[in-house]
Amino acid sequence: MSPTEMLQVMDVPQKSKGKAPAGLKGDDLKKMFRAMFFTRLLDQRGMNLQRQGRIGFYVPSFGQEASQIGAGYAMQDQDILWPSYRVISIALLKNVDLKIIFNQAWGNKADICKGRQMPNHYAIPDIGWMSISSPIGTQISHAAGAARAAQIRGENRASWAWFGDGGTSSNDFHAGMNFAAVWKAPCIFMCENNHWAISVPQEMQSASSSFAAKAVAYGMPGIRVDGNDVLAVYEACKEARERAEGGGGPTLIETVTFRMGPHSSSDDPSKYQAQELYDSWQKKDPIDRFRLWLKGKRLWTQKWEDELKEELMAEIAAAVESAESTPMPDVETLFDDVYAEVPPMLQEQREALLDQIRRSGDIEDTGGAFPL
Amino acid sequence: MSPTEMLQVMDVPQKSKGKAPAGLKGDDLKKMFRAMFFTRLLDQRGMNLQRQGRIGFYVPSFGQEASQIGAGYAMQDQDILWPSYRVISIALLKNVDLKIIFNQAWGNKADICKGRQMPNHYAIPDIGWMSISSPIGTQISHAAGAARAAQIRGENRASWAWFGDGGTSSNDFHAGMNFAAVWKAPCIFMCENNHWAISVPQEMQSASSSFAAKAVAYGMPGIRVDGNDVLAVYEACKEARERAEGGGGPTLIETVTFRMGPHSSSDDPSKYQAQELYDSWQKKDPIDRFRLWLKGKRLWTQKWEDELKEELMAEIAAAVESAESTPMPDVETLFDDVYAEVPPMLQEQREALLDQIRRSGDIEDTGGAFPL
Amino acid sequence: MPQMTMLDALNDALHIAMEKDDDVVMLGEDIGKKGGVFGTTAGLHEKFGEMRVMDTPLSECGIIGTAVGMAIYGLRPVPEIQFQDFIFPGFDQIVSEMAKMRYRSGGHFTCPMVVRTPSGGGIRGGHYHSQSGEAYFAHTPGLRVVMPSTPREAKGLMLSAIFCDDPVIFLEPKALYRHGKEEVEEGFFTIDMDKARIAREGKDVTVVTWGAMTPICQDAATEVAEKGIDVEIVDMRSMLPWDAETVLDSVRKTGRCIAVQEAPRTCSFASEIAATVAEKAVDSLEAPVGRVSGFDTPFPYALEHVYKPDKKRVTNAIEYVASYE
Amino acid sequence: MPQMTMLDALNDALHIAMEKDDDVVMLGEDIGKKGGVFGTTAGLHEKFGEMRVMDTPLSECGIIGTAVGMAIYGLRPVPEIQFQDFIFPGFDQIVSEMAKMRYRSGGHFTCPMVVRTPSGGGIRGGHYHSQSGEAYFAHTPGLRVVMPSTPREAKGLMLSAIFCDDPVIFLEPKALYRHGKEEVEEGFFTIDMDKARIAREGKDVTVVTWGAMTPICQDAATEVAEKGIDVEIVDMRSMLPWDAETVLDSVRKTGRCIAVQEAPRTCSFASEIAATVAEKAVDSLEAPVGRVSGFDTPFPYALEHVYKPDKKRVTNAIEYVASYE
Ligand SMILES: Cc1ncc(C[n+]2csc(CCOP(=O)(O)OP(=O)(O)O)c2C)c(N)n1
Ligand SMILES: Cc1ncc(C[n+]2csc(CCOP(=O)(O)OP(=O)(O)O)c2C)c(N)n1
Ligand SMILES: [Mg+2]
Ligand SMILES: [Mg+2]
Repeated sequence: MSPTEMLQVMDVPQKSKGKAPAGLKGDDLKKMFRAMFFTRLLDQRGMNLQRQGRIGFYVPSFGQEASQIGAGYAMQDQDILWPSYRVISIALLKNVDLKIIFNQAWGNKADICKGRQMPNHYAIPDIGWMSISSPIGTQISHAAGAARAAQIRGENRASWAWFGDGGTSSNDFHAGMNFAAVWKAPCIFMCENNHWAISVPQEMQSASSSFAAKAVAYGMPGIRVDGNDVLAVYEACKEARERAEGGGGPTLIETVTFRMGPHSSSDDPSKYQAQELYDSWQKKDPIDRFRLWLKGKRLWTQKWEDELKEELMAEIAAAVESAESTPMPDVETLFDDVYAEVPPMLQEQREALLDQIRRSGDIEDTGGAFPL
Repeated sequence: MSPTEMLQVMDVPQKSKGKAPAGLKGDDLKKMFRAMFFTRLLDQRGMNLQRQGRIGFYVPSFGQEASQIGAGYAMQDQDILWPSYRVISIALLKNVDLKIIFNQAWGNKADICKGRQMPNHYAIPDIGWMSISSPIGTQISHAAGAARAAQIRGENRASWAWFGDGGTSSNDFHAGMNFAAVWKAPCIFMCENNHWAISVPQEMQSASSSFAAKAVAYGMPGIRVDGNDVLAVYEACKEARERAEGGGGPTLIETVTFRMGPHSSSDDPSKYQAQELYDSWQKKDPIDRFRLWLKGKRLWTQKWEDELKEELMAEIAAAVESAESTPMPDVETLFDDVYAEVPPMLQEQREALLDQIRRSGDIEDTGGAFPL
Repeated sequence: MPQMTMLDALNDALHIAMEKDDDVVMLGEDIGKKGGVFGTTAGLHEKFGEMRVMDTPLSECGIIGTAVGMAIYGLRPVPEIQFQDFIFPGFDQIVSEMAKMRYRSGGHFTCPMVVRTPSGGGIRGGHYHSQSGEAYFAHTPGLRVVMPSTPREAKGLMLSAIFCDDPVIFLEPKALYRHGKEEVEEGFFTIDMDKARIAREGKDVTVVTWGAMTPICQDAATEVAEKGIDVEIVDMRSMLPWDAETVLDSVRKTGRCIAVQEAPRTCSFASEIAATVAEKAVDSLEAPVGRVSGFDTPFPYALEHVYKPDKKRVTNAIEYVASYE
Repeated sequence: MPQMTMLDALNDALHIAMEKDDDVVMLGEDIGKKGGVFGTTAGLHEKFGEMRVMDTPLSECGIIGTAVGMAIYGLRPVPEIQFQDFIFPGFDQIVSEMAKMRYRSGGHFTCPMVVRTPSGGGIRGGHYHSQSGEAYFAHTPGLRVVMPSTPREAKGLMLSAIFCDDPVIFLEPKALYRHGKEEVEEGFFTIDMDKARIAREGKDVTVVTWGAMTPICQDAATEVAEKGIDVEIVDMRSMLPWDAETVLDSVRKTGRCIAVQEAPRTCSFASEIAATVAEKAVDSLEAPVGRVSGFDTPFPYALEHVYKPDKKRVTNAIEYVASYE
C-alpha cells in the first residue's frame, strides 16, 4: 500500500463487516472496548473537574480513542512508550492505578512526580511510560535513541513515539525519524492526525499528500490508517512491531482521526472550526463504530456496558476523592531532584526560604489560569 | 520523472551526444565553461595560499563546478542567492570583482564585511548574494522567508538556497522546505549531494532512496539530476525557476556530484575515503566532460582555453597582491555594526580598549590554526 | 485617554504598526483566526488578511528563520513565539543568525524584526509555560532585549521595537496581560528603549527590576514606606543594551541596592546588575547587593507561588539591606 | 607518569571509560573513522566498533535528543558537538529535556550523559568556531557545566563527568588542546567537579577564572609578582553548581577580586562571580570587582587577538584593583 492510501478494517458507519485481525479473541476485543470507553468517561470527568475549578487544566482525547488503543494493544509489555499529553487511554489499557493520574492532576504530595508538572504531564515508570514534556516533538528523538540503546544492548524492546500532525513540523520529528531510519532502530512513530494543531488545520501544517508520506524522506515504510477503526490501527501497529523485532527498522504510522473536543480545557474551537466539520466526524465516532461492530459479533450488550460504566465511574470517583483530599507537596521538596544530590548552592537557597517562612509565615498561593 | 531517477543531458564520459537546452547559444555555453574553469583555477590558488600560510582557511569546490554553474545560469538578475561556503563559482559567473573575494580571505581593511568572518563566508550585496554563516542549513529558512516576502510584495524574485547532503539533516531544511511548500513560495532548494559531509558518507546521512525524494515529505516536486552535467542541471533549474514564477511553488533539486577535494584546507580524506571511489569520480570530472562536449560542438579550442587561463591567472594574481598588501581592520571597528548605532555600553568598552592600547601598546596577534 | 490592559495596549500597538507600514507582517502559531492563545493578535487576521498575518506550521525554527529571511528582504516581521519556553527550537536562528547578521556582513544586511513572546509565571503553567529567559538573550550581543511593566509602557516600547532597525526580543510579562488598566495615549507614540524608568523615586534603597516584578516591588515599596524606608525603583525596560547609568546614579544616591527578578539566580540579569554595581559603585555601597530571584531549579507547578518572588520576599530583602550596618 | 597534551588526556579518558563500562557510548559528527576534527576520539571507532562509536547525520538536535533517549534507557552516552557554537540547534533538548528530566519526573528518570564540545577561541575560526557559551548553560538549573584547564584536570574531570548521574556540559578549551604537556596519572582516576582549584596561592588579589584563561592568568600573575603583587588564582572547574565558598574564602583573604573570561561580559559567569562577591563578601572588598572579558560583540575573525583577553589586559586589571584605594 502506498503511504497515501488508507487502511481500514471496519466499515463506516453502521455496518459490522470486516474480520478481527488474527490473534484477537473476544476477550481481547472487549478489553479494547473497555479501555476506549473508560477513556471517554475519564476525559469527561477531567474536563468537568477543570470547569468546576478543581483542577487547573485538562487535555481530553475525545474521538482519538481507537487510534490510541489499537496501537496500545499491539505493544509488548517490555516496550517503551514516549507519549504526548493526549494518550492517557494507553495507561488505562495498561491498568494503571487511577490515583497516579489524579494525584498528578492535582500535583499533590502523593503525585509520583511530586507536583512538578502541570496536569496531563505524567511519568509512569511501572508501565514503561516515559516523562511527558510540553515542547512538541522532543520525545521523538528520545524514542529513536532508546530504540538504538535497545539495539546496542541486544534487547527486544520497541520504542513507541506519540505525536500529532503538528508534531511532524518539529525539529525532533526530522531528527528522530532520520536517526532511527539510518540506525534501523526498533521504533514505531505514531502520528495521530487529528486535523488540528490547536487552531492550525492540517493543510496549513504541511502541503504533503499525507503525513504518512513523510516516511519517504527517511527511507522507512509509511502507513496511513483509519484512526477511528481500532482494528485497522491494531493491524498496522502489529505489523510495524514485527518489523521492528525482525530488524526491519522503524515505521511511521499516520492514524487519520479527529479531535472531537477542544485542544484543551482552555480552548474554544468555535473561533476557528466549522460546525459541519465537527458534525461529519461525529458520525464516525470510534467508540460508536466499535460498539456496533462488537454488537454484530455478539460481543457487546447494553447491560455489559451499563455495568462497566458503573464500575469505572466508581473507580474514578474514588481516585478523585483521594487526590483532592491529599495535601500539597512540602515546600522543601522544591529543591530535590534538580541533581542527584542537593548541592550546597541549593541547600543555601532552601535554608533561606525555610528561614523566611519560619519568620514571616507561609507563602500565599495566588493562583493563575491557563490560557491554552 | 520520479525523484529517484536521474536527469542527464551529456553522456559519460567521452562522447558528445545530447542537445543544448533551448535558449542556450554558443556564447552562453562558453560563458558557462569559463566560469567553471575559472572556479577551478581560483580554488587551486586558494588552496595553495592556505598551504603557504598566507590565508588561514579555504574551501574548494573541486568537482562541483557543473552543479553550481548550471544553476547559476538559470538564475535571473533580481534573484536572491542564499549560499553555503562552497559555491564561489556563482560569484565568478556573475563577474564579481575578485578583490571582494581575496579581501575577505585575508579579512583585511578593504573587506566589505570588515574582516568579521573567516574565509569563504562572503556577503556580496551587489549580486544578491546573502551573508554566509557556518551553522549548516540556517540559510534554508531564510530563503523560504525571503521568497514569502517577495510574494507579499508581489515581486518576481526567486530565492535560491544552497546546501549539501549533510544540510538535509538540519532543523532548517525541515522547517524551510515545509514553510516554503505551505506558502507555495518562489524558492529553489539546491541540494548538492557531493557524497560527503566531511567524513560522513551519504548513506549514513539518510536512509532515503535519494535526497530529491525528501521533497515528497513537503508536497513539492523533487528532481534528481546528474550534477556533473552542467546542461542537465541548467535544464532542471530553468524549469524550477519557471515554476516559481508561475506560482507553482518551490522545488527541491538534488545534484548528484562528488567532492573531488578535501572538505576544506584542514581536512585529509585519506582517513575515511577509499581511493577507488575518488578515481571513479575523477573520470566524470565535470570540466572534462563539458570541454569534450563543447569540442564536439566546435565551441572549444586549446588556444581559447590557454588564453583564458592566462587572463584569469593574471586577474587572480592582481587581486591576491592587492589583498595581501592591504592592512588589517582598525581596532576600533570591532565595536561597529553590533547595533545600528554603537550603544553607550560598547562605547565604553571601546574607550577602555583604546585607552589600554594608548598606555600599553598594540595587542599581539598570536595566530591559531583551523582544524576542519 | 482610553483605559487599557496590557493586552489591549499591545493589540493596539500591533494594529497601529500594521496600518502605518505595509512591511510589518506577523507570523506564528494560532495568531490568525484564533487571535493568539492570549488574544494579543485578535482582529489582525481579519483586518490585514492572511498574507500579512500568517498562521504557521508548528516550528519555532521556521517561524524565526523565515522571519529573518523576510527581514533581510526588507520587511519588518513580528513573529510570535507562543510561549517563551518554546523559543529554544529556534534559538540557533536567534543566536547565530538574527543577532549576528549586521555584524558579520559589515552592516550590509540587517534584521529589523521583533520576536514577541509571553514570558514568566502567573498562569499555573509549570516548567514549560512560565520561564523567564531574558538572561539567555541578554548574553547575546546584537540583540535588543525588552520587557515592559505597564500597559502604556508596553504600547510605547512595542512601537519603538517594531520601527527599530535592530532585532528585538520583546518579552511580554504574561502575568500583567490582564493585571489592571492604565490610561494609554491613542495613536502612535514611542518610548525610548535605551533609558530605564524611575518607577518610584526614593532615597534609601534602590530596587532594580523589570516586567512582572515591577508591581510587586511597588507594593513592597509601599509597605516598607510605612516603616520609614524610602525605596527608589528602577524599571529597566531593556536588558540589552542596558542603561547602567540610571542604575548607578540611583545606587550612588542610596548606597543600597537589590535586584528583583523571576528567573533563576545564577548568571542572570540580576547578577549583571549586581556585578556592575560592584564594579562601578562599590565605593558608594553601604550594604551587600541583594538578589531576589527564582531559585536555581526548574520552574515548578504546585509550588509556583513559592518559587516566584512575592511581596514578602522583596520586603524582607529591602529591610535587610536597609538596616545593614 | 606519562606526559600528555590535553588532547591525549581526553582521548585516554574516553578509552578508559569505554573499557570500564559497556554502557558508555559515543555519537557525533565525524567522531568515527576521522576520529573527530580535533582528533579527540581517535582510535575509539576502531577499538569499540560502530555500535558504540557512532558517526551521525548532521543534526545536533538529533545527537543530543537521541543521547537523552539512550541515557533514559540506561546507557551513559557521551555525545560530541563538533564546536560549541553548533550546539544551538540542539539547545531545546538541553534546556527543556536533559536539564529537567530528573526534576519533572520526580527523580524517576535521569539523564546521565556528557555533552562534550570544544569551546572558546584560539584557532582563527571567527564567529562560529570560537564562542564561549558557558553562561547559557550555567543559567540552566539541572545541568552541570564543567571546563578543565590542564591535561590532568581534563582527564580527571572527564572521568568524573562520565560516571556522574547528572547531565554534564563538558566544555573543552580548544586553545589548550595542544598547549603543552603535563604529567598525568595512568588509568582511572577522578577529580571532584564540585570543588574549585587554587591554581596559585597568593594574598593580594583573587583572580577567578576557568578553562583557557587559566594559563593566561598564570602568566599575568608571574608578571605582576615581579612588581610585588601576590595573586591567588581560583580555577573554577565547574560553573554550575559552582563552588562559591572557595571564591569567597579567597576574596575574604585578599579583599580584591577580578574575574577573567573569554565570553561576552553581560550576564556572564564573570558577572555571577562579581555578584556573589558583592552579596557575600562586600565587607571584605577594598576595591571594585573587576571583570576582564570578551566584548559585548560577536566573536570577530581578523581582530580575534584584540577580542580575547590577553596577558596585558589581565595584568592591567590586576594592577588596577591591587592599587585601588
Ligand atoms: C515547541 C512547542 N511549540 C508550541 C507549543 C504550544 N502547543 C501546544 S499543543 C500545540 C499543538 C499541537 O498539535 P498536534 O501536534 O497536532 O497535537 P494535538 O494537540 O493535535 O494532539 C501547540 C502549538 C508547544 N507545546 N511546544
Ligand atoms: C550546525 C553545524 N554543525 C556542524 C558543523 C560542522 N561542519 C561544517 S561543514 C560540515 C559538513 C557539511 O556537509 P554538507 O552539508 O554535505 O556540505 P558539503 O561540505 O559537503 O558541501 C560540518 C559537519 C557546522 N558547520 N554546522
Ligand atoms: Mg493535531
Ligand atoms: Mg556534502
